[in-house]
Amino acid sequence: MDSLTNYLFVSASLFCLGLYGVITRRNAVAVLMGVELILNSANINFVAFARFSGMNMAGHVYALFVIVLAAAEAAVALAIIINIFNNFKTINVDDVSQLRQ
Amino acid sequence: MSNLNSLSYFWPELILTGTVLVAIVADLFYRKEDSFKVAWWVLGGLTLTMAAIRMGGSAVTDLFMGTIALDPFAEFFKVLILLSTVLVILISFKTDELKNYSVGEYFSILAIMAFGLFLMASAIDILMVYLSIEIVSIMSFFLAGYLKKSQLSNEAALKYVLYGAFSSGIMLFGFSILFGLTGSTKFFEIRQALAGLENGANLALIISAVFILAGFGYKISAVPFHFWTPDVYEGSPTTITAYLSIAPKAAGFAMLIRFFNQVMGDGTAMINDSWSALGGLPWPQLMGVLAVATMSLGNLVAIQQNSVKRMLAYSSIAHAGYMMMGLPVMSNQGIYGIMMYLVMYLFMNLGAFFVVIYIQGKTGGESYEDFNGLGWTMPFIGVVMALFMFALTGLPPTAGFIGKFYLFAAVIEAGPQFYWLAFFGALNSVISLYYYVRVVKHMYLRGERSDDVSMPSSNLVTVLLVFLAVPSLVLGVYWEPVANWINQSLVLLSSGM
Amino acid sequence: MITGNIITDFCLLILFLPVVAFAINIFIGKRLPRQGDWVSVGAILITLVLSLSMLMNMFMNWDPNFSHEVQFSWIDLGAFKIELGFWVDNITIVMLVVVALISSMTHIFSLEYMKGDIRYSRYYAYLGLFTFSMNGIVLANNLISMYIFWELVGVSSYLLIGHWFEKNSAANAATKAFLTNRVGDIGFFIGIMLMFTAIGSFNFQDLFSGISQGMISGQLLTLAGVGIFLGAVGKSAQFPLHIWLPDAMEGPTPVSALMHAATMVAAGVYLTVRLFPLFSPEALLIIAYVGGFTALFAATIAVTQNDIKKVLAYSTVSQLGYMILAVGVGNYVAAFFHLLTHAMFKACLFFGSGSVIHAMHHSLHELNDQDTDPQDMRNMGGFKSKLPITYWTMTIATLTIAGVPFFSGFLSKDAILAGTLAFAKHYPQHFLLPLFGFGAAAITAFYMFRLIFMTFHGEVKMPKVFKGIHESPRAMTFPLILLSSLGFFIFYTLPYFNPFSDHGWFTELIQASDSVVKGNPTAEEIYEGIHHAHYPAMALSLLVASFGIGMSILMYMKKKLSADIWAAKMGFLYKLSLNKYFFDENYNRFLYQPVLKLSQAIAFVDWDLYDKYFINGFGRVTKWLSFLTGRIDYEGLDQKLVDGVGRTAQGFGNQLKNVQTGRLQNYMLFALAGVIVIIVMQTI
Amino acid sequence: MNHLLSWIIWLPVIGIVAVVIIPRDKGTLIKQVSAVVTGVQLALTIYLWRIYDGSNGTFQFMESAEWIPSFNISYMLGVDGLSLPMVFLMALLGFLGVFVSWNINKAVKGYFALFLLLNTGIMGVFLSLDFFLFYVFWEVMLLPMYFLIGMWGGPQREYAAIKFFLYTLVGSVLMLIAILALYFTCGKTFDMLVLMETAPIALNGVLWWGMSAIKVIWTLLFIGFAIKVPVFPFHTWLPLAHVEAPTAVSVILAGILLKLGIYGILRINYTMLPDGVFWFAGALAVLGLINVIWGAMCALAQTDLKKLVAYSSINHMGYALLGMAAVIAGSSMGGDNLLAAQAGLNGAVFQMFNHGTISAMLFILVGVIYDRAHHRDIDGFGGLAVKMPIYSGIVALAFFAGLGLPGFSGFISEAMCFIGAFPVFRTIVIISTIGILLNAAYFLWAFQRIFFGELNEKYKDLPEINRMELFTVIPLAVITLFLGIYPRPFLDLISETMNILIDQVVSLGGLVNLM
Amino acid sequence: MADLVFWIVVGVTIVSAAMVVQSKQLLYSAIALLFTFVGVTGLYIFLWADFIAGVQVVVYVGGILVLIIFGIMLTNKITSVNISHTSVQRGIGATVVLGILAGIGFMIINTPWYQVAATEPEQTTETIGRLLMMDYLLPFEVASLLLLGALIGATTLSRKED
Repeated sequence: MDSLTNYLFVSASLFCLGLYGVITRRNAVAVLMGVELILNSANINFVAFARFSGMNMAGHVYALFVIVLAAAEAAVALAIIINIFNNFKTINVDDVSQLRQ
Repeated sequence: MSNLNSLSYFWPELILTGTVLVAIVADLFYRKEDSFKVAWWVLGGLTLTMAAIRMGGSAVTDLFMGTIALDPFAEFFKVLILLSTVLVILISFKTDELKNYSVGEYFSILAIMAFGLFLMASAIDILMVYLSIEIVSIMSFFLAGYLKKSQLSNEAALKYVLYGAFSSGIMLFGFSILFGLTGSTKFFEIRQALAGLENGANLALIISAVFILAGFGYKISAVPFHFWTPDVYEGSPTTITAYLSIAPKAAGFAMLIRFFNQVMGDGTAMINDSWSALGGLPWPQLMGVLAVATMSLGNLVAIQQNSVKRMLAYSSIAHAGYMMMGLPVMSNQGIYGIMMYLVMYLFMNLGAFFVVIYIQGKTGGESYEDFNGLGWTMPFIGVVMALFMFALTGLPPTAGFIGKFYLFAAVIEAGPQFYWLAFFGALNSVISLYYYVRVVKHMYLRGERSDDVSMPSSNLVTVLLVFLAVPSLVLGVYWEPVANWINQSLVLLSSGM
Repeated sequence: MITGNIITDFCLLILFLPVVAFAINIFIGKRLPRQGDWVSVGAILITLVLSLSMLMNMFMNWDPNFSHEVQFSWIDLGAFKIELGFWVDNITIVMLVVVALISSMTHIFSLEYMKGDIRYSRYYAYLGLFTFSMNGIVLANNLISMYIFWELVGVSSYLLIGHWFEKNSAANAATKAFLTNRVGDIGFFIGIMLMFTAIGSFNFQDLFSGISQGMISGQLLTLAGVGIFLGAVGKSAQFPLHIWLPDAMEGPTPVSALMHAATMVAAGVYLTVRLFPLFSPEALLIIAYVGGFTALFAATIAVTQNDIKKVLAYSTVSQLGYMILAVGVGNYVAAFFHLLTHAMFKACLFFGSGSVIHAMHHSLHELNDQDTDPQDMRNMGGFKSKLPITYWTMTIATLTIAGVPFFSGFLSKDAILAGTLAFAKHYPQHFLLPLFGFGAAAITAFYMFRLIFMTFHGEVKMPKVFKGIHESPRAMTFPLILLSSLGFFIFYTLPYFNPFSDHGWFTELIQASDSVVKGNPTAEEIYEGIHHAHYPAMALSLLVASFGIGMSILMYMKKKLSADIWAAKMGFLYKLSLNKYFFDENYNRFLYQPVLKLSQAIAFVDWDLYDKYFINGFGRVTKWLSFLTGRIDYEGLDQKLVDGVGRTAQGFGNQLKNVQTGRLQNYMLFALAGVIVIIVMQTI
Repeated sequence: MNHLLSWIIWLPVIGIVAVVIIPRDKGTLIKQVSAVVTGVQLALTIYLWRIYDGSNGTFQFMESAEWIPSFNISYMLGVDGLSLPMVFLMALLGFLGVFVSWNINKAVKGYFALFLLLNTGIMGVFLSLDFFLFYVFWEVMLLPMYFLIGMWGGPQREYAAIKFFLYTLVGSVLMLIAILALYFTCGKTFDMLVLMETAPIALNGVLWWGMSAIKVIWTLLFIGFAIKVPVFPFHTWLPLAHVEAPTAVSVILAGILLKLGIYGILRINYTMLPDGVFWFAGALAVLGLINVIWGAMCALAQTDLKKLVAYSSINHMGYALLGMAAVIAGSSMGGDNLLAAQAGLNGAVFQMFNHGTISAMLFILVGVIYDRAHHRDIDGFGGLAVKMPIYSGIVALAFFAGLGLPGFSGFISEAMCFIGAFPVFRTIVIISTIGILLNAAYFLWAFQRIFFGELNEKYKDLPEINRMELFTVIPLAVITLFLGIYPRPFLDLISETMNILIDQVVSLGGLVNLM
Repeated sequence: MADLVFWIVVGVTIVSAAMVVQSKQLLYSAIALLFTFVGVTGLYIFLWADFIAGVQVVVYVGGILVLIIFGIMLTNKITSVNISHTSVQRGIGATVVLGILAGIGFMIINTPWYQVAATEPEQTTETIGRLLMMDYLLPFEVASLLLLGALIGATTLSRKED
């Protein structure tokens, strides 16, 4: 267990699962969840690298910032999603894409 | 430099922060109808910021324990960012899209975004890079979705946010690998560590660099990370589209140059004429391919648009592609070209967008047909729009030509192995002629001379257009001052201090 | 005595007076009294006087080797220089007189003939232009000015043939004449270039000396000679470029007399005469065959023509062929002699035919008859009584052309035939050349008398018309009389008086010079040969002439032999001859039409294929690419393919679809794929 | 006057300012102002012609000023025997063009402003000695041309305008690449005089992708210029643009714009890439041949008179190309035949000038008939010579000049081109002499169909050519005739410059075989 | 023992992450996401990152996840919890992602990672705090501006315009 590569593989799996979620999910919230997985995977990397390079705490700080920004981003994203729903729930649109019609 | 000492070099940003706060507070005191008055506060703050930048001298140092750089290069981009922000704020006075909204926050957010862009231009720490990109992105999301009642705007915001989160996630993963390889977040330490890496780390280096490139590419909308661009550009308020097509792009280029020069390059740029890529990786050719792909795609898709706004959106991708031509040659001349192009592009592109905004207000549309006969009914608008179009095409004697000229010059100077790049660049400017001239065609060749001639309704419009048009033309004839300015700005902080 | 500078001045005057008249008439002619004809007539008469005085001078200062050259620098680029100028020798002077004389006669004749024409002043202007150009050719001392005036002659011919351009046939004939001439001119020009490239000068004397120094020789010289000769083929209507001359008869008859009989068409002969020294033996042989063949070939066509002018036209072609033949066999003095005599009698014949046509025209006009062709000999007959002067002068001219002794034609023709005979004697393999010559002589005698008989003898074909026929006014008969009287041998043999020998001032003053090409016989050798062949040739020529005249008398005067039956007997040949060997038809079918078709095809390729598909193809490909890129960029890979079923089953009616992102995933997928591609590219 | 050349270039800009200021309902005043401005410009060029020292073929009346020192760009002007005739021609056609445009009534202001701008652009190209300046002027021409064709043109004007624009832009961007390549390989300067000295040496032996740099630059430049000439296969913009453009613009197009291509090749390719001349001369001759024959054949098939004249331009430019190719005759490879080189090069330049006057005349005349009959279908007329004797006379004159009749200047130049090229490209020249015949064929055939035959009843009331139109044609006719009879004034003016040019090509080029 | 726990944590993380991206029910995805977050927290603990682990629990589980569930609820009728959602381009998506995974895996194995042995610190919070106040002061302050901006933006967006 005390091997860097183990953590890296976990993080890589998370990263890829996140990517997979992002590119396959049609629901915006689900896409957002995928993004969270990606961010988590990056964080695992940061923390793992910090741990195995002599407790380089810069990695921890980085992870901390990522978590904070992830929260902010999630909030913003959800605000936008909810806003869309609020504004248009009564409008019956067949497809979301008004753009590029 | 230590945090405390750094403060005295940090005046522009501090003023900008103050501006944000003042704007937010001021907004509380205005009723909705008067909310645009916030803009004056912001404008005032931006002016002060500009003054602070000009007074700041030309020190070259790092600030705040090596998180951001203070150098003429950053200063150059800050000036560009400020200029475009000011212009966009002024243009925003004249747009109809924001009429039904309270716009106090709009201006505050613009100011925050400008702040983020400042940081992008000067970040020398991967944490700072990530943070500044996120500030700019998040503010852009809001601005793109500012028209809450417009479905297009909402969609734009949604797509933007998801795409933005996605690409910043990938970039972050790249950063994490880079961190793992080097154990540091600071550019110069990273470079030193990278220089000492074994060959076996090359794959990791490549993967991390490409992932990071995804984040930067997303900001400058380079192929294949450009997909969000057209949707967002079309859905956003046109003022924001104009802004997005310039300021973040400029900052993105600043960041890209800095990163690839200081981290992935040998870090000796701005001393020698050219630098080499780290580990002898074939970055230049790859960048060239991306540049060609970007400009070609932007142009090709722009051709088939029926809306001038969408056309401009796609063509802004193409312009990013032109600017990217300056990257692969890895020389001062290349960066010089990019900077020159950005200056020229600022005026002509903002001008074109402003005309579109104006026409939207007049005719309620933004398709080519809405421009029919415009040259006859609104001669002033027609002339300046034609000028902007020819400038964007890159025909002499307009500013656009000078931009292209310097880029081509950089590519050619780099030697025959890059001639193909110049060739494609040239070919693309021919293609772009087709759709730019289409606007001119609709303005002049369609429609008849009419006696019902109207001039712009307000002086601000006239003044702004003149302010944008005059440089678009004059800089095409005499640009020595700009050239000198860029020459002086071509100094990057090149090692930790 | 006229000395150098005065000769130069005279030549300048002779050259430029007509062009001044041209300028005056073209710009203000219509506003002058009498529409300015007096300007032209005056100018040409002065020219005539000047030329005659030069001729007199030539006689006074008996000098066979007289030569006078002046030139000025026209183009001077350092190395590349062109100098234009005059070269006056006895040939020039004689030719100047011929041109001036015939031209003056034409001017005078036209006073009546063209009276009342709608473009009267322009007609005179063009005559002036022509005289100018012709004199230019005569005086030229170098190839370039020769070529310049050569072309200008073509233009004036174009303008005059097309004088009545309302008639499509005239317009066609004009264009045809110019273009056919240009074909020859191309050869001429190539010849000039070959010469210039080798020798570096255009001047005749330089060319001669250059060739004698061997700066150009062998095949190249032959080629150059043939090229230059091609110019003569065009202008002198030699086979196969003869087709324009008969058509040129669409022009006013005086014009035909002046240009298409006496002077312009003779320019080709004049050219070969002038440049005789530079032709290589091979080139001369080609010249001889072309000339000989043309002489016979055109004669066979003339036999069956019914249009009075067409007969004369083909006769002209035939006679020109004679001259060319003479040049080809080296007897170029004879060629020039024939040129001289031919100018006189053929001009006379044309004026005569003009007189007849004029009379016919008036008569028909009074009858208000638009349909009858005034030039068709089948409508004539018995005009002898009505047009006595015309008849007698034309008869004299006919006798001249037929080669009857005591007339000049006999002398000149005899000289040519003697030359061919001598040539064939020396080179037996070229026995065809004298055959051409004698055959043509026989046929010429035949058809010329046929013309006279059909027109002036026999029964009256159209009595009504006949009634209205009147002799032409004095302005027209005067040239006839003058020119016909110049058909007597005496004018050419003075100071000697021997009707059977051409020995006289002409042969003494105009002496053959040696060819500068190695391998050609010297003038002396040629002269010797001719001298020996003189009597046999004379005998033979008398024989064939009398045979031709006899046949003609039998057939058309005595009607002992029926022309129709003979025509029927000859059948195919008759048809060939009547239709001019179908040259026009075949040219049209195998040359003009294919070229036109080709041009249309090329234009089609250029505009409807190359431009439309290839050039615009770039645009189209760009658009197509743009569409394709747009598709990929918009739609991504077709979602139906990737995940079609699930989407259609579940995609609709979902509350959340507003928040669904659709193609966004495609974009991201592409971006990811791009990342992979880039990584792979970087790693490899 | 110290800044004579600047005055010549910028005078029209003063005119533009005046035209823009004048209220738009005063159309006649605008026209008069334009006439005065171009008239003064013409007077200046005549003065320039008179004081130009023909015995000294180098650049004269040079002006030089700093412009963008950081990129070694300067404002540098000069005139020599190559540019002087073109400058004169432009001034003349610009002046006459104003009168040709006298009946323009749609947006007079814009028209004349653009027309004057075009004038400036073209003058600038001919007079600039700084490569950058040259390029800027080169492109500046495009804009007014686009508008002039697109706004005042015929039914297909939009298509014609954009096609012209795209076509020529392709050429000019390639040219830009070449210019920059020259700049960086030859000592970072745009100064043409310096480049003429350094480029032949600096590029010697430089290989790019295993190919000689000279070839690469030559090709890029050549395509740029060839499109303007236009050399087959880059010619298809021309018929369209000519047909759709208003008369005065066709006049400028045919009279001047086409010459820019050859001017560029002579001024730049020949002086800076003399080795390339030797490499390319054969191809140039072949292209000339193709232009001659192809243009003539296409012209022969046309039914639209203006298109016919347009194709005749392609045909005529072919002769000039042949003449240009002759320059290699002057080298030891070409047999030290200075004669031929002089004849060819002078002939080519003379041909440029002559085609300028002759085709201008032709287009004006086509415009005259189009104004009256409102169509240009050759077969749609007939017998007009009866109704319009003066007009038909002048057309005849122009046609004869066009078909290279001696007595008109076109003959001399064509003959010189042929004579010059003959020693080196014998077969090609012999084949291309067919062009002489085809020339005559298409012109005369067209003439016959329009003016001969019975009068088409439709046109029995067609008015004769008027004084204004006559005024525009006669100067051109006089020049054509005068130079046709006595070409020395012209040739003496250019020959020294041509000698310098030949010397440049022959002494610096052809020394090595290009890779 | 520790190994077993480690692998269990890893298993939970990855399996639940797979469920997040696979589940047809949006709410199930959200719940699976909870387990992922918890798993990641576990990993942080194994990595001696106690502070980060704490923040992870508080912010992710307590904040972001709740936010997401709110989002799901708000955008759907609260009564129907059974929200199905679809996926697109699974096949090709999986291919691409597997490619990336292979690439990263290859990289992980082959790269000579920079490793330095270290002892477990008492706690990380203090060091992190010092770093934040010293080396990363500017990002720290800037982040506050970002949050301010996000706040303003989010309220602007959610505010009902009148």
